[in-house]
Amino acid sequence: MLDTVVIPLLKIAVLVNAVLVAVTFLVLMERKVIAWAQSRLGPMRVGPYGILQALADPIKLILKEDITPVKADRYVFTLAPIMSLVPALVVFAVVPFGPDPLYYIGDINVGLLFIISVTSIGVYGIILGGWASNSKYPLLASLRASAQLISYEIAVTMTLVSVILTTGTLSLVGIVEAQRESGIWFGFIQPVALVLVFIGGLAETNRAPFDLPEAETELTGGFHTEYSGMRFALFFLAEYANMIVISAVVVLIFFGGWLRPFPNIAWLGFLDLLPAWIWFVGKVFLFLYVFIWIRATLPRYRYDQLMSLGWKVLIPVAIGNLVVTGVFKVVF
Amino acid sequence: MTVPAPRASTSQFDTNELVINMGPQHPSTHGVLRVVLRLDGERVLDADCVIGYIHRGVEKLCENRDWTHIILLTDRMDYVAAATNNLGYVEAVEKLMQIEVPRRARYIRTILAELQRIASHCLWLGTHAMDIGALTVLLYAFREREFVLDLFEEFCGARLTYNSMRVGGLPLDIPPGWDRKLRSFCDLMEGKLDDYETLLTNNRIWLKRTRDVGVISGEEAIGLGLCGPPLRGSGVSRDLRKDEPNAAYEEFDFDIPLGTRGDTYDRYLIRMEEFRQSIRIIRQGLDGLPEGPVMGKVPRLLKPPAGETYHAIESPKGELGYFLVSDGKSTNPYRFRVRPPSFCNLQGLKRLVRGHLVADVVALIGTIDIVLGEVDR
Amino acid sequence: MAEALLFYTLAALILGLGVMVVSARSAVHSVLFLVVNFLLVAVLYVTLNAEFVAVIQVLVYAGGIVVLYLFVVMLVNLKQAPERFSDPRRLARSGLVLGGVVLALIVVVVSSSLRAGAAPEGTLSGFGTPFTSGNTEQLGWVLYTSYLIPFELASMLLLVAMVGAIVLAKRHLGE
Amino acid sequence: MLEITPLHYSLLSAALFMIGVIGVLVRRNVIIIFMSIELILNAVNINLVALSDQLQDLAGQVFVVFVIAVAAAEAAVGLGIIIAFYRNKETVNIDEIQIMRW
Amino acid sequence: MDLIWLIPLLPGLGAALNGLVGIRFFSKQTAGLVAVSTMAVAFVLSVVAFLGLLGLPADERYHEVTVASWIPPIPLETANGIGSFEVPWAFALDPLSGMMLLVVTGIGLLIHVYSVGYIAHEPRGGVARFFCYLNLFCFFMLTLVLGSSFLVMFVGWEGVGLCSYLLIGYWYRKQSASDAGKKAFIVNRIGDWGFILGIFLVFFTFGTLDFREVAEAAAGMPVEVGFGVLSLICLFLFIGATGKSAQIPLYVWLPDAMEGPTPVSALIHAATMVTAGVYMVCRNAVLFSHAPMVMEVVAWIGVLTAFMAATIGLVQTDIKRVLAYSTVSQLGYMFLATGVGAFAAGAFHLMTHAFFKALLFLGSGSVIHGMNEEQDMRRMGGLKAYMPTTFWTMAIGAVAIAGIPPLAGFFSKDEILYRTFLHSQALWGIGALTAVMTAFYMFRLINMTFLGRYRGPEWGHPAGGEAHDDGGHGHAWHGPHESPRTMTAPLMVLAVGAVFAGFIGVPAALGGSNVIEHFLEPSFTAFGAFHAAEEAHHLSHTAELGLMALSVLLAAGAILFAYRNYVQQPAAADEMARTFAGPHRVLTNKYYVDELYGATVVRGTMEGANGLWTVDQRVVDGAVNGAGWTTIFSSWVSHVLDKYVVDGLVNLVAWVCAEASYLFRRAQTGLIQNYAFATLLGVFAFVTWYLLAR
Repeated sequence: MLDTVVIPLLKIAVLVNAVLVAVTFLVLMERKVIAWAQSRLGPMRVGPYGILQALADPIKLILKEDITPVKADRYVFTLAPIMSLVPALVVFAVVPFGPDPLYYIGDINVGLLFIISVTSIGVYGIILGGWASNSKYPLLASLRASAQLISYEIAVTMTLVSVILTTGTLSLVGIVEAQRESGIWFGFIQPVALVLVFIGGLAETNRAPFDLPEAETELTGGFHTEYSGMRFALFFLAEYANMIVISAVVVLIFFGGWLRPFPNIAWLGFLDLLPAWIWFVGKVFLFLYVFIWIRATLPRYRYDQLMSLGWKVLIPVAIGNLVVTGVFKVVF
Repeated sequence: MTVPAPRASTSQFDTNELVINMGPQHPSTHGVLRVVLRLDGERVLDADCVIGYIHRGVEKLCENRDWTHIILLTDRMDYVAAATNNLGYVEAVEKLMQIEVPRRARYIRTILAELQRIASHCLWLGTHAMDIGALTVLLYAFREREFVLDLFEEFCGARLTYNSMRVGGLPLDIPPGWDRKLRSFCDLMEGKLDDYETLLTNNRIWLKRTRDVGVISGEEAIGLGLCGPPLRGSGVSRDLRKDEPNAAYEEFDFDIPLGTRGDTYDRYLIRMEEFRQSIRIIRQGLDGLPEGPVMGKVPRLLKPPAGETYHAIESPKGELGYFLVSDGKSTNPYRFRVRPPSFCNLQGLKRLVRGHLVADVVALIGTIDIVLGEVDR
Repeated sequence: MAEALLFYTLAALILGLGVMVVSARSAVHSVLFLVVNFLLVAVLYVTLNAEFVAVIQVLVYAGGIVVLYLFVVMLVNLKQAPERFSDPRRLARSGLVLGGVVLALIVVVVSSSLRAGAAPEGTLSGFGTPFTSGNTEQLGWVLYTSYLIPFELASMLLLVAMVGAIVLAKRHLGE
Repeated sequence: MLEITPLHYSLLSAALFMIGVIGVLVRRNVIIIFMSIELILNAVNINLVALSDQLQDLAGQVFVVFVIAVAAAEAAVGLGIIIAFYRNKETVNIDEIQIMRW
Repeated sequence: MDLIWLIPLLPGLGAALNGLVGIRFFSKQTAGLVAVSTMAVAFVLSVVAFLGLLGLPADERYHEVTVASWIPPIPLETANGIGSFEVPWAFALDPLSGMMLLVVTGIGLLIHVYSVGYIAHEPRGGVARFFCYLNLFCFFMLTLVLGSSFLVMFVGWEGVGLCSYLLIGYWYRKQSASDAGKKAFIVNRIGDWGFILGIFLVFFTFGTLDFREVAEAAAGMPVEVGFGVLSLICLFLFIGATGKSAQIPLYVWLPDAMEGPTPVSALIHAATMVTAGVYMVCRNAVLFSHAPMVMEVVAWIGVLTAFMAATIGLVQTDIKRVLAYSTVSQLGYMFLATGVGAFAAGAFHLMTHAFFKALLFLGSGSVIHGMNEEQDMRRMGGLKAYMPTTFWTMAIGAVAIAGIPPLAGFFSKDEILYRTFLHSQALWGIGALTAVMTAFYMFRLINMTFLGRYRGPEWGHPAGGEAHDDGGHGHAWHGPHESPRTMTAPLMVLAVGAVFAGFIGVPAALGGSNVIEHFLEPSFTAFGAFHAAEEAHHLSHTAELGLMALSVLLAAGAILFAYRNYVQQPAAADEMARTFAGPHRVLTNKYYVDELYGATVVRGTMEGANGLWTVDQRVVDGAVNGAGWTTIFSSWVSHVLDKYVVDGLVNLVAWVCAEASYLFRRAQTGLIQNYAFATLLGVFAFVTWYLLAR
């Protein structure tokens, strides 16, 4: 009973809270990083260097009035943010933070597929949110978002297939272990796949330069235009949680998960003094930094350009990568 | 959301056409412009601009002020380029009254106008880039604009609405040390321009978003009455600083950049080059700044002889013209009329956006560089 | 015990959601119930040691097909459901059907339990691919060996369906 | 009762199947009818998976994969037809889709 | 010799090149070069082939080359049961065709060269067009000559007719030219009608169309005393020949054909095409010699044509028309020769005539060219001073045609007259008279043109003839002048030919061996009887010499008479014309033959057509309309029946079905759900049955 119910429940509670806290600090990090990139200071008032802004933001959002437009479909309007956030959190069930079973909730043998499939559920939140608002801009944005998510999902899945081909397993623990055994992170074996997954990840999380669904200069905020208060916060949380998920996936698959750099070089063993989960979280935040960095730098794609990039560049390249990987697999 | 535009198809089931309302509360319409878009999916079939949300009746107000008080009303039209507004007005009055302006004053006016051009273009660059999604450029550009505002503040005490010129010259000479600061700003600005260009000019996404977007030929641009960078972007060499020199422009050496394709990217490149040309003019002005008074001989009470005049200058946004009628009796203008460049350029929007996507609309509003205060007056 | 609890809970939810799908007034709500229904069916698959199928169920059904439904519903976007006027004959017919359902179920239950002892032993198909939990690899083997040709045919079917859907839904140039 | 046998799954499957059939028979919105068809297919899938587990034979799961593929194809083409039809008639009421009778 | 198929092909290629590419792209020089070079190569090949032929023994001089199978065997009914109609595309070389080959390619080559100069004033595309036609003509003519069967020959025959039409109408903007072209084409059609009937009959009679096989078969048949099938064949063929070779009654097109460019007149209407009829008759010598009755007709037609044309020629003033009538007259001579059985003499005359008539035509072309398109002899005179080469060469030609020894015409003409004398004195008389007139009008031509006083227009200003101003080129005319070298060189070559060509046929009476006759003989044999019979009444050499001397004397007298009339006392001619006003008018109007044809044939056709039209309008249409009314009425009746009786029945059946099916139709609601419901019920029923029955 303890092992099958209590411990997992505890882990889930800890993990969900950790993710949510991470998200709030991620928001702070984004504000700070972009501010620095733009030669500003960012939040400075709440706490030293604005650190407590991470708490102030959620409190503000919780306290705000939660408006439901009159013409909205109120059930769906309420459900949409939940459907957006839940898959983002569910994914963490299979994300291993370290080699030990203590560090993950479950290691299922179709872990990678699980992540792909669950994140694909997240699109409902966006579509329904846009539709339920019964407003034109959110509707346009949600149509854009769903088309974008589905398109890029294909590219990402195609790319991940070539990774699966290399490892021979769908289990995320298995993938990291495979990297330890081969002594090299897959990011160096599959650089094309790394780039593709990262670009696809940017698109799937609606991050710049693919942030069309929430392009505030075009669509005044996208699908969550009509949302406010906590329901808006849930969308917000979902987006940032998704960023963490994508970063985690990239790290697990391409950057050795919890492994230290150069796991095959013995004299670097002192790096193992840091716990595995620190390595993992550190790498994840590194990628999150890259996300933010890109947002600070690049302009935004246009919808048609985004679609043609997805369908005409990423998917063909992913297929090509898959074929090349297959050929290598067979030949060597 | 009320939609006044006629619906081409009355059926609410029609999936082909969607009418959406961009603005007046929209982050990318640069104020309170309202654009009613008829969409086919994401493609714009037609666009109608609805203006007048900040109409204050400036022209009518001016007809009830005396000639000197009008200057501070002109500040409020293109409020991001108040100095050029002043310049155009005072020169128009000087033309009407045939007042000789001291050379030093003309030099300083030129410097101020070009400085104002830098400030205005900074604002344009930042907002245009942000409309297309490049956030950082906005803050960079505003950072540099801040320097300009500081300089203006030091010169005339105001940061936005300067009221910086007078009929017959300038109210004040430049403060001591101001020219040195201006010079260092010029050096600084040149470096920052390279920064902007690094971020944008060869950026693939920027190119994709601006190349071949909103293409307009020279003939069409003339036909629509476009002026300023949108006109020059289509390869029409029309710049009043060269064509009808005012202030001290005929004594300066500068180039007029011209576009070839007439698309958004060309207009971007032109404005970037205008930054550099402005810096060049400012430097020449500082180098050759003559000594002498900054205010000419002007009567206490301005009372131009009966008559009318039209005087236009090249403001940062294009041809800014003032049409003044004096009855010769009162101390107010009988008629005060402005030809605002933003208003004329905005007429091109309908033509530019047709056939493009919604996302291009904001890019195109950005590229024609409007200020609603000037459009509505 | 736990297994039975899980099963009955899932079964109740699945059936309940199925009824909601069929009876929901708004098409969008219907789609939503359908998604949840599919997710629960996926959970059911997991209890039946079919993780791969479960994931595919989520990925393809919930993540793909139903999104398509949602798209179409939003595109068609009817303010009122078409059933705004009632049809007594239809209700009568529905009653008849429901009666038939109950009858059929009773017949099935009775006949099955009567012959429960006579259930066939061993494998039915003769392919004889026993499996353990975590059988994705085995499934792959079966799919790419015994069922290679049907698999390829399915891929062709999907291709054809894709082309057909594009042709059907594409707005023709003249319009 | 507490032991879950394939019969339970079969009953669940049959019930879901019947719900789907009722949906097909009584709803007028073509899209909901299509969704009911998906329910029917799912009912079949439940049966297949349950028996696959019971008989320790992967063929059942293989067929589920095929069913899903066919369902995807059916949804794509069917919804394409609905869209095309809706463009012409501006309705998705199945009672009005009867121009070919007699 | 196996390459003889190349000989027609080469000009064909040239024609294709000039026609398809040249009209648009070739310069004048290129077009001329293409045409001349193909002809030159063809000529060289012909010479080679001819030499090869000479190398063979006399009785083996026959070589056939099958290029391709043309018409596959088709079973057709003939007099001897079902025959196989099979025609290969085959060329045959034998002495007769060999001689013709040389004539056609040789003279053709010269005329091509001449044309380069003559046509130089035409626009660029026109030059290529001209050479295209000219080459095409050579292609068809050579096909005609070399064809080993009637059908291949017929292809050439029709082809040259087409080219003749095209070339006569070369200046198609000129009404008279295009009319003349049409006239030639239509008149030729009449002859072709005869020819093709002859071909049908040949096939029907012999079951083959190959000349050699026909000849062998005919040789096996007895000479017809009366009018049999062979006679019919020959008559038909001869009708064809009269058309092509401008004999009574179908000669009228040839004088009009002079509207074409002069080289065309020289090549087609003097040297080659018009002799095709003669050639064809010679080809079928065996057939003809088995039909003496037709031979008689041929002889008389020939001699009458010769006489009539010569008389007309006496008074013509258009230089080319004189030559045209002279040609008709000479062709009459040739037919006279064939008619009396002297095929070799006919062919010989054909050859010599080709030389001197081509020479004369080209000379006249040169004159016309020099006189700025002036054709009326009355406006010439004294041109000897301006164009000496033309004068001398033409004088040689005139002497040759007049029959003054030792020039070519003397030998061939005297051979014909001698043979005619053997056959019939009456024919001889007319023939001799014609010869005298020939000498007179030829020298009338020479005298009026070259001698005496210049009567032409002043030069230095544009001058045009009354009928041919549009032929002028608008540039200032600087007086009569000699033609360019490309034109005079062929004249000289032909003059040499006109002088010496006769020597291959010097008769035995003059110590010669009549080479040509012996050479050609194999072409006319496959027979012996006729020849032997002809040998029987052979005159002595003395008599033969006497006849020769007589004709020479008469010719010389005529020449002198002409000289007196047109050079010494120009007024004498007019006086004569006044004295014999009636005949003169008749002759000037060419015996009113054109008018006669116009009044009879043409008008008759028109009237007939009108009559037929009236009949059509009144009778046929009336009948048709009547039928129409009848139909309408009957269909109305039928309609009533159909509507109320037949349809009633059908509708009754349908109604019964519809009523009967009302019940079942209710099931076909078009509502999918109803169908699904029915399906479901069916499934239930089936499952229940299955479970219970198990």
